[in-house]
Amino acid sequence: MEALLNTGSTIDEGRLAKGGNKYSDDYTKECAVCWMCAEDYTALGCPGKVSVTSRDGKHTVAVYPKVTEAMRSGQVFIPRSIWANVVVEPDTFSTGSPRYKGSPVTVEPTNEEVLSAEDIVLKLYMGGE
Amino acid sequence: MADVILKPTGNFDLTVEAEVVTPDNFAGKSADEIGKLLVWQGPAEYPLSDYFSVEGNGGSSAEDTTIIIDGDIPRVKRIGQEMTAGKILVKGCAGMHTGNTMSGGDIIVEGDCESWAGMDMTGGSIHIKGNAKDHIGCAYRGSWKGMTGGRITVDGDAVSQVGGGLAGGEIIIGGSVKHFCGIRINGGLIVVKGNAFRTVGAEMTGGTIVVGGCIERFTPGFAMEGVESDLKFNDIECPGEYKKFTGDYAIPQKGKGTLYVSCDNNECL
Amino acid sequence: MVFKNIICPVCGGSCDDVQVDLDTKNRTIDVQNACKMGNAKFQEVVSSHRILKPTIRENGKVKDVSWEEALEMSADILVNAKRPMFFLGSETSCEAQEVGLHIAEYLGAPADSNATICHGPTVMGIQESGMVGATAGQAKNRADMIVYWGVNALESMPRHMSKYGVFPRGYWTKRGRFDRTMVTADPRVTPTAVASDLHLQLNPSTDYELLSAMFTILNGKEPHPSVEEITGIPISVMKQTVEMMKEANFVAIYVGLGVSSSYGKHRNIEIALNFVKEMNNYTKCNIGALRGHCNVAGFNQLASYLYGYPFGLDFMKGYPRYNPGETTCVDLLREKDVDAAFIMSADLVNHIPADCAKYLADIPMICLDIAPCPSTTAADVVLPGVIDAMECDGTFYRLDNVPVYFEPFTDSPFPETKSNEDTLKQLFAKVKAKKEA
Amino acid sequence: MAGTIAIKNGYVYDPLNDINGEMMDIFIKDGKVVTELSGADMKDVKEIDAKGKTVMPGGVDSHSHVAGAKVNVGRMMRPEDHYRHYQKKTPLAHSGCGYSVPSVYLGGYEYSKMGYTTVFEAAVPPMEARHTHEEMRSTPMLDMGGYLVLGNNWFLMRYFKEGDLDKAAAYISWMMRTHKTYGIKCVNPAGVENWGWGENVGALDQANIHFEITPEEIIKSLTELNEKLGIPMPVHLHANNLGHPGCWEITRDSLKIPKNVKAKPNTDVEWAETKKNAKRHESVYLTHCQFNAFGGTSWRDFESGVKGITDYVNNADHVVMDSGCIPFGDATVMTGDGPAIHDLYVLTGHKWSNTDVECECGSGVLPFEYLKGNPVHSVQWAMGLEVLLYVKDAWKSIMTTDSPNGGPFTKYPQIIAWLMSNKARQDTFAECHKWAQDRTDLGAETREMDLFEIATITRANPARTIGMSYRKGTLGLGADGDVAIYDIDPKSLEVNDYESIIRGFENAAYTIKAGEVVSQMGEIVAIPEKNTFYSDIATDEDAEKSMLQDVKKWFKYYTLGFERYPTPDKYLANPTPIQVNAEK
Repeated sequence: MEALLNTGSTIDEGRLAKGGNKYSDDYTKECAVCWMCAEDYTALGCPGKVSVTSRDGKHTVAVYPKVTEAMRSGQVFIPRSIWANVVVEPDTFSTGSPRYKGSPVTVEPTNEEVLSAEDIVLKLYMGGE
Repeated sequence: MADVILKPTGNFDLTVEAEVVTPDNFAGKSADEIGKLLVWQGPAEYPLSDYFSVEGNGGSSAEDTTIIIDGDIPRVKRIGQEMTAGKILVKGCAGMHTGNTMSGGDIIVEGDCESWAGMDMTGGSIHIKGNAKDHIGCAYRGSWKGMTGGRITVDGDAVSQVGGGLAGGEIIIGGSVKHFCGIRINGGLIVVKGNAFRTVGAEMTGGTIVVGGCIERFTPGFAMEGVESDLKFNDIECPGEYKKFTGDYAIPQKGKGTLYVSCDNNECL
Repeated sequence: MVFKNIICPVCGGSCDDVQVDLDTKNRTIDVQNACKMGNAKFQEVVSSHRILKPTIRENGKVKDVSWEEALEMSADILVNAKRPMFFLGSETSCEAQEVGLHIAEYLGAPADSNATICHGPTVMGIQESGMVGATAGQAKNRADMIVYWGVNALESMPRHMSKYGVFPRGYWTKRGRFDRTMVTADPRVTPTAVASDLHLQLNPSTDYELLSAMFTILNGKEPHPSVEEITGIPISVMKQTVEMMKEANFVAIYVGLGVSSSYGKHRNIEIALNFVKEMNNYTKCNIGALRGHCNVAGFNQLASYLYGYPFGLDFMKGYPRYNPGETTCVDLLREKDVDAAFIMSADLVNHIPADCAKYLADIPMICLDIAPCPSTTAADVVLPGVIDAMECDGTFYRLDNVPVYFEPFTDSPFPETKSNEDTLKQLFAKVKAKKEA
Repeated sequence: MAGTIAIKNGYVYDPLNDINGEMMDIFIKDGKVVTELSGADMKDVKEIDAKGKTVMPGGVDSHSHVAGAKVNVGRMMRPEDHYRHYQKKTPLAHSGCGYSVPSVYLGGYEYSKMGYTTVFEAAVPPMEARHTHEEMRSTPMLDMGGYLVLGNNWFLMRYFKEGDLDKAAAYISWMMRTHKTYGIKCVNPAGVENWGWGENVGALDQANIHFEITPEEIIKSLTELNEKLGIPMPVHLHANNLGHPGCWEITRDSLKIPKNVKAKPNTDVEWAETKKNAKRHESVYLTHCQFNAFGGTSWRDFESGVKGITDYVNNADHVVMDSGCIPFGDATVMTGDGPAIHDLYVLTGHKWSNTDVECECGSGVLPFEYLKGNPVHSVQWAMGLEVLLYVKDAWKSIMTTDSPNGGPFTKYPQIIAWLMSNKARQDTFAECHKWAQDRTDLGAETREMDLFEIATITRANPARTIGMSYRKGTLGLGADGDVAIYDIDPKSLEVNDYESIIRGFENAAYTIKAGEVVSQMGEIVAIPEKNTFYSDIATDEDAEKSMLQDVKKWFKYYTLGFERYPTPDKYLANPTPIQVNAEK
């Protein structure tokens, strides 16, 4: 499924990040989550986990889906966090600011493990160090 | 006519700023002297010869000097900045700020070109045969008046902010553009032969924009005036039928610009 | 012991009414008046995960080192790099950021801060339009219409609505919420949108078109009908919104990252600012940005008065230059145009796209922070941070650019340093000594 | 020896000591002017040969906008002002950029290069005082201070309305101490509060919304309280209706309001020796007269209204004013007068920033370019010079550009050239729109100021006006060892060659601060210590106590807590309180 990715704060994302708990399970549960509407979720086959992939196919991240009325079809939301930023487009259109709102992504069901924030750094960014 | 041939040989792991590479600076210098001119990489200056082999001497004047860059230099910035005459031929891709504030002479880039080519330029020409990125022929940050003369031609696509604040001269894009093409222009001409994504002519107070392809999202503050066909702006011809709009009425400034969009490709407008 | 009027160092709201009861014996802290985020941050003073020792990474292994060793290695990284990048984060004081800017200037390096990945485009919009704004109290005392555009205030700045925006009882708004109309523009049905009188649920990344159409209406013209399909908002609703604004006595508009971070970026802000300027011909109308990071406004102020530009500075040629997209951290990392990095009080690895984060992890990186996070994990040197507004004094700039002087209620846990400013001064001395040796 | 220096054989201009170009030596020891140096001192003293050069006290700017929130708004919103105008770092000096709104380091260096050593920031919004002080602290080379904006302050308006002047006095002195400021600034009295609702006031007797107080009442009360408190400087008044054709009348009428207020500055300081009375006798200091002196009734019949004001000032003893000259070119207008800048936005459609400050004041900022070909601008250029040339007694006027409103302070040398050389003026007339000739009388004015008068309007009088002549603006015994030495030989000076005047004043041969050479021919050679002056007014404890009760009660209308309101000492570079004695 192709979608536009929106990212932003949620109060618990803020609470956990500001409290220095980015490596806690709570943080993963709050942020490694892709919000979508019921219609889109059903179309995906109601998966237990989804992979979100940048449109160029370069980066992908596994997260838990969350069904909510806050979203419209074709739009997904991941709380501002490392999971979201794995797939945010790095081009800034010469503004310095990447596309935190409206990055084109592909969402698919997945069996991949949802990584913790620490594992994303270690496995995706530091080459498994 | 004297040709100076620069062949990239150096380490471009960090970008290099080479505003010194202009016919004006090369004129009257031997290949050796040219090699000793300084360019920036990080906070230090190094001789040009650390990055390029130099072949051939400069001409007696800028006008008589042609610089040929034999290779891709996407990480070399400011080639041709402030040049007044002569010619630069890049036989590959060029970096940011190519031909920035130039007032005369010609630059040809055979490959792609990074952002900000022709910023604030007042004369001369830049011809990019590949694609270009953002801010082509645009005003510097915060300024409402950018390019005032000369011509920029891009055979391929350009991305965003083409010709921002254009006050004179022409920009011709052979391919397509994305956002804010002709933002706040107050003079001059922009022709886009391909498509535009959105916000064409936003905040314009003068000048002319022609879009030959389809505009996906039309700028709201424009009003239809009629249909004209086979447009001609001196040597620039735009055949076919065009819907003529004026705007941007979204802003209170009195002046309004003219936006032509192809009838064939924009039936719904 | 109880301390009053403590400043909260979490978001740009800079709440100055926090009450703290610190029990140093049992290492507990009780916090009154702060929001969920603020409360969590105050717990850091006594938390078990606090970074208390400097570490370095050697052959892939992380080990504890002395402050002296950590500072030495940091200085080595900075001096040996050809083009180190400074990211002077917003979760610390202007005083610390100032020293960071001085080091960057000294080394001819680029220096950036959170604005670049936050309200940088807002500042760029101001550079195109100017901004008609006010300190927060103007809206509190006068505003009868509040617009949250592209911002979920309830979750990003939880006390904004109660302290500054919607609920406070001001001089001419004695009944608080009842004296105000509240409008939200957001593609998502956020809690803020739910709390509003009117929700403009526009399509994502169509802020420019919607504002431009409303501006056209304000100027007495009919917007092009295609704008309804583009934005998903009927022209009649746009007209109604413009009318509501004109009829209000005092309109306060708050913009968030929904405007500055979506497609269009600074141009979205630019049209919003222009709209507000013109709205002042009809009624009083102000606009302001909800600045999420603690002292992100402070870096903009500081860098502007010291060096002329609000963020994304590059001292490469010995004087400040500024060009977002070229001198800003995301672009420098994406283009691999730096070869080392100093990250202070900001979890940059967490906040930037993968390509940039990956490169940042590749190059030598120094990270000054208080708690483990992706940036400290990827760092080669970790310097423990002192918590501003709790353990040392200094200055933050609030969301409305009012400077606030904060004082500590306890001391730095480190005998080696009093504050991040102090740490940076020590580092600068080492850098100078090495460079001039 | 630091701070000890001998300046030999220069032509000295020290107006407060009636020294008019006499060739003499100036000695400075430990940072202060002395009559002579002992033989021991002379052994390792730095000696400067000033033969054939002009020697003046260090320049004093009593009205400039160089630090604070609105200046920084100007910097932040104008990258286009900066990118071509920059200075590289040196082993000693920081880098910087900005033409009309330079960054603080650059601003300090540029002032110093022109021979200035003291600059006062003319508008400090109380709630933003910490910011202003931060910037002043970072501004090198200059001793500084700031004027507190009080003309639309809620607390004062309420006290004035209630007629409680004692509490008002207590409030002012508390505020000066709380925010470490020096004097009172009054901007568009009663009008800026109305701007909180998008309105203004248009007449001296027009009461504003809600507070129901008139500009006249505010001017009267503030000027009276200023003297009651013994504040070193007169109230710095930015009159109503600024920038509107015909505003000269309301300006003149505003000046009449405090005509019977007797100046009573009362400070505990040691005064440098001067022949002239170095104390002020004025009760009002009109700021940027040019912008307040517009004639005509519309832009169509716009003309100079300067004569109307200078005629009044020439016959009054209680007024001193600064000019607000227009040197043409790029400027950034910035003022506490929010509605005035809104009017400029309506006129120009340009970038416009506004910041209203809760319960206190406001400000507006807008980029501006003065063009010789523009009829109104050309008249304004002539008006700024009229202000200085029509006031007969140079002790009533001060040269400013209201930097950066009329143009940046770096254009001062150009203004001096116009004042000293009729040819310079005539040559500019030839390039100007004809309105400059037709709508002003400057063309017929033949007065050419001499170096003594220039020294008066650029150091002696600004220092005297603001009560700083006890140590600044003079080379009398005991004064600060601040000296500017210009490469101008008064004996061979030919004013028709006005370019030489510009060159001479642009880069002082030497700028000496507290006896140390700090810049030399445009080079910064030392970064001296600096002082920040503020008025520490002794007040009645009881009055202060009951006033503070009110203030705390009303403080709920702020968004900042009372405890967090003050400006601590740490924001000041060498905080230097001046003990001020209020009338008991």
